[in-house]
Amino acid sequence: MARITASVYTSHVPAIGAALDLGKTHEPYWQPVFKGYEYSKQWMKENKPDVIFLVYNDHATAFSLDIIPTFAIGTAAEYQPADEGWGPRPVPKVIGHPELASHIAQSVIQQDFDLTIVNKMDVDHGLTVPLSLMCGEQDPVKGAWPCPVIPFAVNVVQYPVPSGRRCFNLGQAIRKAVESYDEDLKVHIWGTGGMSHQLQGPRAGLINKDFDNRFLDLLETNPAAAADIPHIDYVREAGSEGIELVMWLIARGAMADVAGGPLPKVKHRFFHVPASNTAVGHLILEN
Amino acid sequence: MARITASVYTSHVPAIGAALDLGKTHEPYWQPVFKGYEYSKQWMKENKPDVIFLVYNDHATAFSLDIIPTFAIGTAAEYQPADEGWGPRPVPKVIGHPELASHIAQSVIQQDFDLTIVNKMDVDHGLTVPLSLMCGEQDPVKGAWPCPVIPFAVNVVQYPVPSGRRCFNLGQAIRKAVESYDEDLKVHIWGTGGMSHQLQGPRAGLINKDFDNRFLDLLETNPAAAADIPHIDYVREAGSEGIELVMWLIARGAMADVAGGPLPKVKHRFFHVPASNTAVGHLILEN
Amino acid sequence: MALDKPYKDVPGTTIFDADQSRKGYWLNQFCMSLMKAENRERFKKDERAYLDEWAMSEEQKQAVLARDLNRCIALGGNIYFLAKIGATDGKSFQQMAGSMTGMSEEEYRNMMINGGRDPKWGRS
Amino acid sequence: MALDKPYKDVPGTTIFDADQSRKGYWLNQFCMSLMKAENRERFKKDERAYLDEWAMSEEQKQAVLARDLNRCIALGGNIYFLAKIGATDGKSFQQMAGSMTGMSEEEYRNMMINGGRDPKWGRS
Ligand SMILES: [Fe+3]
Ligand SMILES: [Fe+3]
Repeated sequence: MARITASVYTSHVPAIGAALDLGKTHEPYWQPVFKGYEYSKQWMKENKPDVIFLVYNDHATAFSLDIIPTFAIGTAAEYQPADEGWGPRPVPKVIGHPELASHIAQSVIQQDFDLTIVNKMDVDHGLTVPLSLMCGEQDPVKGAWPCPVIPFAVNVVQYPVPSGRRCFNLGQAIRKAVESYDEDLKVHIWGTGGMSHQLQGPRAGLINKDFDNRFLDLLETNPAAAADIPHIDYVREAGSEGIELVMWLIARGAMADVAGGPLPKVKHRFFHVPASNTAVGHLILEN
Repeated sequence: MARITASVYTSHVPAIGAALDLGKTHEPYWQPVFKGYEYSKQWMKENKPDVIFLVYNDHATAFSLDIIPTFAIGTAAEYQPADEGWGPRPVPKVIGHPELASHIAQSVIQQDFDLTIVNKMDVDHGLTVPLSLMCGEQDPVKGAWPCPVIPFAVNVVQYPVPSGRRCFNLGQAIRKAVESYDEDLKVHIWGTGGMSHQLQGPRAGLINKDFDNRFLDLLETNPAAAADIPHIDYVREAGSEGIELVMWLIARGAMADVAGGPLPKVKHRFFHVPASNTAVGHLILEN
Repeated sequence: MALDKPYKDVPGTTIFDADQSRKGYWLNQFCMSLMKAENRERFKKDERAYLDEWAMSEEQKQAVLARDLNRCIALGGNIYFLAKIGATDGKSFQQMAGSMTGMSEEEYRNMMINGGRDPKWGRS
Repeated sequence: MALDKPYKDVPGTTIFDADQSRKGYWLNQFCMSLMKAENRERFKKDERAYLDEWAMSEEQKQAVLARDLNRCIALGGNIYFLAKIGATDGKSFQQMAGSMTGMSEEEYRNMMINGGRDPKWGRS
């Protein structure tokens, strides 16, 4: 049977993608950010998954105001990096896993999560920046990501976004779905976005290290408490775009301890301010 | 405050639309069908709602395989009748109610239903045939439907469709949402599709009067029992397309008795076989 | 264990699930294209040439050319998508549904007028 | 009672909810169009003419021409949509965000390097 072996949490700041793509990784501004992912790249090589279930949000890229799914799961064979206005990132296309994705969709819908199934979409920095951070730079044509990826997009753009509790429960449903898949697959689940940041208005640039580090603490040992944080607290404490952190709760809800198993092992934790407008947080948990 | 004053249930057979549009309503084949809606048209005039919340399914019209929302709510200002391959039906465009629709979306998402919000879509026979049946024929240009309509599309095309229980619970969430809207509005909720029919394979043409009439009985007095019918029973007993009946449970779940009020008044009930491939069922319940 | 799929054993019936959807993706997307009048015209003018614009299997193309809806469904087609072919041909939903039953158009129509197919059909 | 909207009282912050989304529909859809290289070219060539192709209010068009992002947001714009204008101008997200704060680009950048804006900012 398939099983979730680890979860990864990371910010997906677009400027990190730009720094990678424009060869700025050795600038003093960016060095501490990429240093925080040195361990992670090694860990990825030593713990190569068969599939990554990658929770992210679309930033008005694949989904305009014409259609806004709360939860969208990609069941396509492949996805192209999107042109977000600066031209597409020079990274490999993303290969999907239609069979496992469809299986998860079917199982999770039958567990009363009202997913939207998507077979055609481009993927933006929300999905590709975490892949670059964790897998290192790849040639867009000759290179490839290490394994298939199932994109799972969460609406955090137009309010109301799903609650942290809903996301945490969804993670549990995803774990059940993965474990009911016959093939023997090691699956990673990644939660991306955050940490504290605000991109709009006179309050832009807000950072809250205390909130972020408390959130990381809770994620390690008491995710149910993190799931209880109401939307308004993210806005007030972590900035209007800090709400992206609810996506981390989907990944966290899929870990074994939530279903009565032992606490996950903390393999890596990293926090740095700033990358562009954002506090970068990163955590690797193993079942 | 807004409130749900009545619910309407009706099949939405495309051939009924064609019969109306091609002036066949007085043919002996069609007369009994339209006779069953004589009362309803009068009732609509005497009980004109301010808004109709119209639950239907898209039949591979607005939604291709590119994107399949389980539940999609229309928050647009208007919707055009779709060209389903025969040319668009000659009926008026559908005027939306963006304010109430957005309010319901916001409330229902916060009650843990993972809606997809849609601002651009054409509406097919699933939505326009019930309007024609209940409101009578309207000139496509000079005519108009009697009030704004909120389209609510349910995936019943690609399995898994939402369970009857999920739909019934959703109806309850919609009732709460409507009742938290400040403006004084009389809202109808309509559930459409069904009854028994199968449009595919050697078993096409299946009709099950007993199942259908039992379903109508349950809908009147014991909707919670109807909500317990599993998907496979619809397929086996009511034909592969009979699964559309789960949409009736959304409308039924929004009635007052489900929240502890008195049973609704049965204003009208009608059943006829056939319209094209389908058993036509129709019910009007008042709170 | 894999997901339970009890709908696999219903006689004369193919449930359009994710597996079917994946198989029939391009067949169904071709059908969707027929919702535009200009595409219906182009298809009618040269069916084969129009079909060759789509990443469909040769089997799927042959099934469309033959208007063999049962075959189309076996190859991943869904009836609501396939209905766009019938609409292009000027056929009604009843003609399409009937064509899959092995009955003549009149036989099927009469069966429906007489109350439709018995729900016990095909059961043991 | 209406829905509770506690996010209305957060200083210097506009939450993009259904009301804002309705107000900003065409402004945001215009922004989406800038994801295509040929549209970015056409917009750069004659901004006013390109804007006039969209059902935006004059106020919205003026706010775009002035690159007044705060004004755009007040008129229903959302930052992820508006970012497409910045991308077309070759601006980074940091330049865009900074432009809304009344700070110079350097001041904003330094504030971020020094740990960002205090979360207690604007609170009583
Ligand atoms: Fe983001
Ligand atoms: Fe239908």
